[in-house]
Amino acid sequence: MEVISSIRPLLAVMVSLIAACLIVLTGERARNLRELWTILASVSKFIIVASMIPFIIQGKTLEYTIISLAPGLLLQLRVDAFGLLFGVLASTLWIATSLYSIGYMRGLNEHAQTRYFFCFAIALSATMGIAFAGNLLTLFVFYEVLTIATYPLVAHKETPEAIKAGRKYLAYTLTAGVVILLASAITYRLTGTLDFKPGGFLAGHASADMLRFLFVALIIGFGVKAAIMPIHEWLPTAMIAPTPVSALLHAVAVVKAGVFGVLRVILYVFGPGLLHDSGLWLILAYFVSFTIIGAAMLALAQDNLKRRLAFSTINNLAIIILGAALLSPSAIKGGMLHMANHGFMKITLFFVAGAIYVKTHKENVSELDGLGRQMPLTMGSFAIGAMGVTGIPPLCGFISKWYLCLGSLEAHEIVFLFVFLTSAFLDAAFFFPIVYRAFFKNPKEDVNPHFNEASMFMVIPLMTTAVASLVLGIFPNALVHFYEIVTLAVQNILGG
Amino acid sequence: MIWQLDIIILIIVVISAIAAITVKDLLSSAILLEAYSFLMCLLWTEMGAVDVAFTEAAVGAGISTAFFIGAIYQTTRRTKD
Amino acid sequence: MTIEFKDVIIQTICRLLTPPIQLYALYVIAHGHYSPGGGFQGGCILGASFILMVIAYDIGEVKRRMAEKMNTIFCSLGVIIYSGIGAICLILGANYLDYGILHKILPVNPVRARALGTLGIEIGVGIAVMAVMISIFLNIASGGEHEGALE
Amino acid sequence: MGTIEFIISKYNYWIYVLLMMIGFYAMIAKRNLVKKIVGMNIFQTAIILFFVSTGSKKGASIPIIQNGHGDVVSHAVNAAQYVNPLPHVLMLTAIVVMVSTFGVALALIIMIYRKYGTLEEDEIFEMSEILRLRK
Amino acid sequence: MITHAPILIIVTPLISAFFNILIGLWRRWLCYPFVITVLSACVFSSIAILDTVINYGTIHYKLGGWTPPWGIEYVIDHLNAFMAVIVSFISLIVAVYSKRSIEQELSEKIVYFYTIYLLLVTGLLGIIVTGDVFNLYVFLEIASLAGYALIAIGEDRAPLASFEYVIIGTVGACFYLLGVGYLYIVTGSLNMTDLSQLLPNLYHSKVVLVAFAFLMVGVAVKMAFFPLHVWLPDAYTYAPSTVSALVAATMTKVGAYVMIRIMFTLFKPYFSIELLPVTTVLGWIAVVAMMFGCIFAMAQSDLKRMLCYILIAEVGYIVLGVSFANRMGLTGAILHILNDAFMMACLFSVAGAIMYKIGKRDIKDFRHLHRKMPFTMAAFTIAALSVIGIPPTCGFFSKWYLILGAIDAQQWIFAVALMISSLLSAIVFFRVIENTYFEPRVPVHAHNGGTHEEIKMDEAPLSMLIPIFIMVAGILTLGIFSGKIISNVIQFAVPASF
Amino acid sequence: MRFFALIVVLITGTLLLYATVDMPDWGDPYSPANTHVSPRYIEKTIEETATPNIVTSVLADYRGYDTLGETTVIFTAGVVCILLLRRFK
Repeated sequence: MEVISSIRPLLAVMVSLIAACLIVLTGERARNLRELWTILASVSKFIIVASMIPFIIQGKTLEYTIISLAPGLLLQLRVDAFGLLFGVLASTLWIATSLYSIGYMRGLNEHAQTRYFFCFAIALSATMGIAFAGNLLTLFVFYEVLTIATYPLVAHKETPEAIKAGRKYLAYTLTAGVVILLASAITYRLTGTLDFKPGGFLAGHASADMLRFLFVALIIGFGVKAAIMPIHEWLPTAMIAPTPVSALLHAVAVVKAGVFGVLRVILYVFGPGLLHDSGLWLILAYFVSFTIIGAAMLALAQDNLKRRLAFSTINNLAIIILGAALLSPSAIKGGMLHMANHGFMKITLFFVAGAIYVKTHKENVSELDGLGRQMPLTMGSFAIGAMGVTGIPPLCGFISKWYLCLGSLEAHEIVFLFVFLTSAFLDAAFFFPIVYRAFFKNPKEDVNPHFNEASMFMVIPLMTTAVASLVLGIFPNALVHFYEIVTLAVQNILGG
Repeated sequence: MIWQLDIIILIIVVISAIAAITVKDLLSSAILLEAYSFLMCLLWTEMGAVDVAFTEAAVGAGISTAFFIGAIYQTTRRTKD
Repeated sequence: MTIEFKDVIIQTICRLLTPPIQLYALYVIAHGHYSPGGGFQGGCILGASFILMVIAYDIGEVKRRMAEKMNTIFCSLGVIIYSGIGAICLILGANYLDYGILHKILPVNPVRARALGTLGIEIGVGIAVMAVMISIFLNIASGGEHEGALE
Repeated sequence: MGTIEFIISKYNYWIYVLLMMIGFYAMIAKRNLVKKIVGMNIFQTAIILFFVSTGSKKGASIPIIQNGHGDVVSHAVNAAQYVNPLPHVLMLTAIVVMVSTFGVALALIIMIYRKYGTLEEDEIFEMSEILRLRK
Repeated sequence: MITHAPILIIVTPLISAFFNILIGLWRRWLCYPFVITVLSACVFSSIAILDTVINYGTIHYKLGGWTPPWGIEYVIDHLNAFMAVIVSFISLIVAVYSKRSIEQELSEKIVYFYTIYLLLVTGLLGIIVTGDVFNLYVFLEIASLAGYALIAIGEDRAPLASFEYVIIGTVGACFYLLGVGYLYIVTGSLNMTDLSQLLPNLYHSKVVLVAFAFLMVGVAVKMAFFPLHVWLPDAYTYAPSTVSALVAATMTKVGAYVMIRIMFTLFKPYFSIELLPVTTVLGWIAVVAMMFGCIFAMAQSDLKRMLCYILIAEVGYIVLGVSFANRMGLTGAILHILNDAFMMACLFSVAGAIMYKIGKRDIKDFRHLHRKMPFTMAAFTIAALSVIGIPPTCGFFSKWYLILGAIDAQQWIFAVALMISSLLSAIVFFRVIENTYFEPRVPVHAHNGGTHEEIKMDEAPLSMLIPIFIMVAGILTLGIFSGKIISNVIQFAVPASF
Repeated sequence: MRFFALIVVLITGTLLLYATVDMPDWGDPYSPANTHVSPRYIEKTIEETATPNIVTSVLADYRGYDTLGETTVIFTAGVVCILLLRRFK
């Protein structure tokens, strides 16, 4: 594997950091200019990230060392296939989200918009840093930055509930942070390095007990953001945040950062071999299966649309982790693909929820009767997203779920196949009623039946992402070569 | 160094120290402290530390008592313990 | 606080005593090489002579003889003499406070130069201690007002 | 070694410990601020006593060389003849520190008295609460 | 002149303090520029020393030209030089910061204030560079006296707090002096190098044990280590903000430095680690200090008092690092001295700036402050994140090394305690941040953005903001460069036997 | 409070007394304190500093720097008193 030293990863991280500074300096006085910075940064970030794709597909690795902290411990950015997958996902969706945010924030005439865009840009920087982190410490550094940057976003509304949600979010994630810190410190002392290595670097360095402890600590640490079941509580609460935040951060950046961390731990720190030998994978798999089913059940019970989406997110995140935990090639491939695909689909759903809220101030599923006639584009996109998440072909959700099911067969654990299937069934059970209500049910009270969409700033992004999830379903390798990247990553892990 | 003399002075020193912290009048306390310092001077002279004794005589028994009394004039003589 | 009470006897004795006390203080400073004493003790006694004056007369009397500004200047002057002698050693090329090097500017051998350097700093200490003692006493005894007397 | 010799050889230290304890006790237990300072003075003087005791030698004289004018060594000086001067030097410094601390503490006491009109710790706390409430 | 840099770093502020009075009597406004110039010179010479030490190793400077056990010697190794840079730099920054608030609080006595300020810096630097235990005492007293005075000129109960500090501080200094006396009576020496060579034969002597205990207790008072911290909250709360910024950042750190010196230079690590259970005891007390500090900080409504308790917890961190008695732990402790100096100076300066501007320091009164003083509050936030230990601020990196130290020492409880206390400090600081940035609103359906009352930006003066931002920049960059700092300086400061 | 103070004082005192057992006898000319560093001061003061009063020579020359510190302490005290108490009209 060829390693090229390149400044591109750093640029990708810095671009939104610089944008954040510009946003603060511009401030409330010139709002258009401020929004221009956001859009410029998102586009240029995407271009930078996209420019790295060819290198990766050629099997090279890009690397940039920021500074050396200690022997064997660098603050280092390294772009490999898996990291790039996440980076591409986040940077692509940021463009959509920034457009959408502008529409949303202006539509509601929100307060403290400068702070909002500032924190958003910082959060994106951190996400990019997480994606490109070359070792556990770098990952942790950006992980904590992400935590702090998203806290004001969660508490953005500044109502007592929002502040409480912010507190809860902080309590969960900071606690997770220190657990990760302890675990990575121990790992560093055991191995003398923290650099991610496809296939893991921990093998042969620790006793079985220590391995178990480290595994639990790291999974819990990253699992908080990935909302694994007993420690998921913050995510539904955090849905109080403005919708773009829920969309990008709680469907893509934050929770995916958690999942990304878990996958890094499973595949690049411990490695499939070690996990398989120690049998830890099975425990994790069962645990996650519980989350899958449990979250889906809970989603059924939610009336608030965003809360329902949140539980669906928890469900899907667990599916991704389960894919990785099964350790078979197809399962890993499916998990990684699902990470990307789920991002596109879930962001569509959140965008829709936001658009509905901006237009009608409705938040609950039971109020959506007949909305399809008022907002056909929006609700149509919702239907696409919902079908995708459920896993109906030809949407992209199908591909990833197919690989996941295949993977569970490869792993010779039929029980997880049933988990996947049950989950898909439950997905259908909690999504289709919404679609049905919107399109086929007559509203109880008088609703404006005419065509009345939210602003174009909102509709275009949500339709784009809906279309994208369709395109990705048909051509999994379209545009940004997701499929190829994933295949490469799996090859590296299992071959390495 | 005559230890009998020494021990007598030491005992007086201890007594004046205890008196200085127990007496209920700050002015008396100042004077007792002066006595304490002065007895210390004797002790040190007798141990051969003439310079220290000289300094203590000038400072402990002289200047700092003056400070002390000045401060008492500025504040109060009263004390509860 | 104004003075109500003036004792002629005390004042006269104080007036008579002050010059010998000051002379003795100077002796203590200067003779510190050969007998107990030195800058600090001498400075204290010098200061005490002024304190005696405060007790016998009032603060105004002392301030007439030693203005407050003058006193403050003396405070720092004394220490400047000390550290200045050290700095001169530094400038002459030796380590700080290495008086031996002073023989370059004094017509004596290095060992004698050390004794002279010692004398110099004793004088500095004496001045500083005297001024500081007066200053502390005046401040404490008058509560910072610098007027009136002890009754 | 007999008991008497033992006592003689150490009593100086014991007395200094006693003095130190008296001073220390006054510093932490007395409620009057001036008494605390008195205790401080006793404490510091006790330490000086200890240091001076470390430098004493049986049968030695004060640390001033006899007939020693000029820089010519008139006779060989035997260290055992003179008391150890180093502790004395240290203690000169300690005395100066003592009087300086004393002065500063008295200045503080005057400030406190101006503000609260009393020097008793408990009364001061009461007064400060009253002043705070008044604000 | 570079050979004389070790003494210049002390003598420059010392002589300037004397001249400062004369200058002040002549033209009062000259004091401030004079002090800034002097302290800049100090920073410059301390950096020169650090550079020399890095390139040529330990510097020995014989004062008065006398060879060590007889004369006083300055021994400057990596640890001293590092500390000197920290102290001189922080004091320069705080001096720049002091201009406006001192003019406001002490218009008459600026001259004397700056004189004492310079003397305090001199005292602290003197403690750092000296290689003689008694000389250390003398400078300790200079620093303490100056500290008492600077604290006493504060507001409200400042004189009383200062008096308490005088009493406890004197006990500490006396204990230190007693320790020195006990060492002297069995060795006859006062020089640190000499003592460290003489002491190993006497490690089983009761005198040495007691001396060690007394030295440690004396130093613990000065660094406000847990059971002996009682003077600190009052003193630093009521002190003028400039002063609390300076003393909080430097005084306790210098105490910690002296403790490291005593434990690992004066006594050999063998004594402090193996012969006595010192490190275990220290570790447990440090854990208690951390918890105590954080929990008490939570209970405070006064910002400065809250910071005081945080400071107590931070001292706990440093001591905990020392108590691990291994390379990583000590590295963390020394790094934390640096980081904490910056963090505390920044936090206290921010508190001062707030008080200067709005005259209040109760956390409840901070609402909307981020709109009135956005830069100040941004600085506060960053410094607070650093205290909590969020990367990439510097606080995280020292915490990282502390945890590595705990792991190396196999002290799992201490590692967990480190984390719990960092979570507790997160609660402490996010309470303030929440209070400042978020205004709990009534949940209204239609958001009424822009209708809340307009609050005009009213920032602290530039003479305050610039120093604050220099410190913020320090907080952000020191962490990143911690690797370089460790590989160039700190790893040599740690005893070689670790 | 008094009881607590008494305990602290007693502990301190006991520690100090405990240590005196190992101390050299009072006035012992051969104790380390009297033999390690100080003999040089006594024997060389005349030829090195021309000052018969050993205390002065040590104070102002051998350990002159301590004395500078000492003078600074007293200077500090003076300035402190002015800073704290002096009221300028």
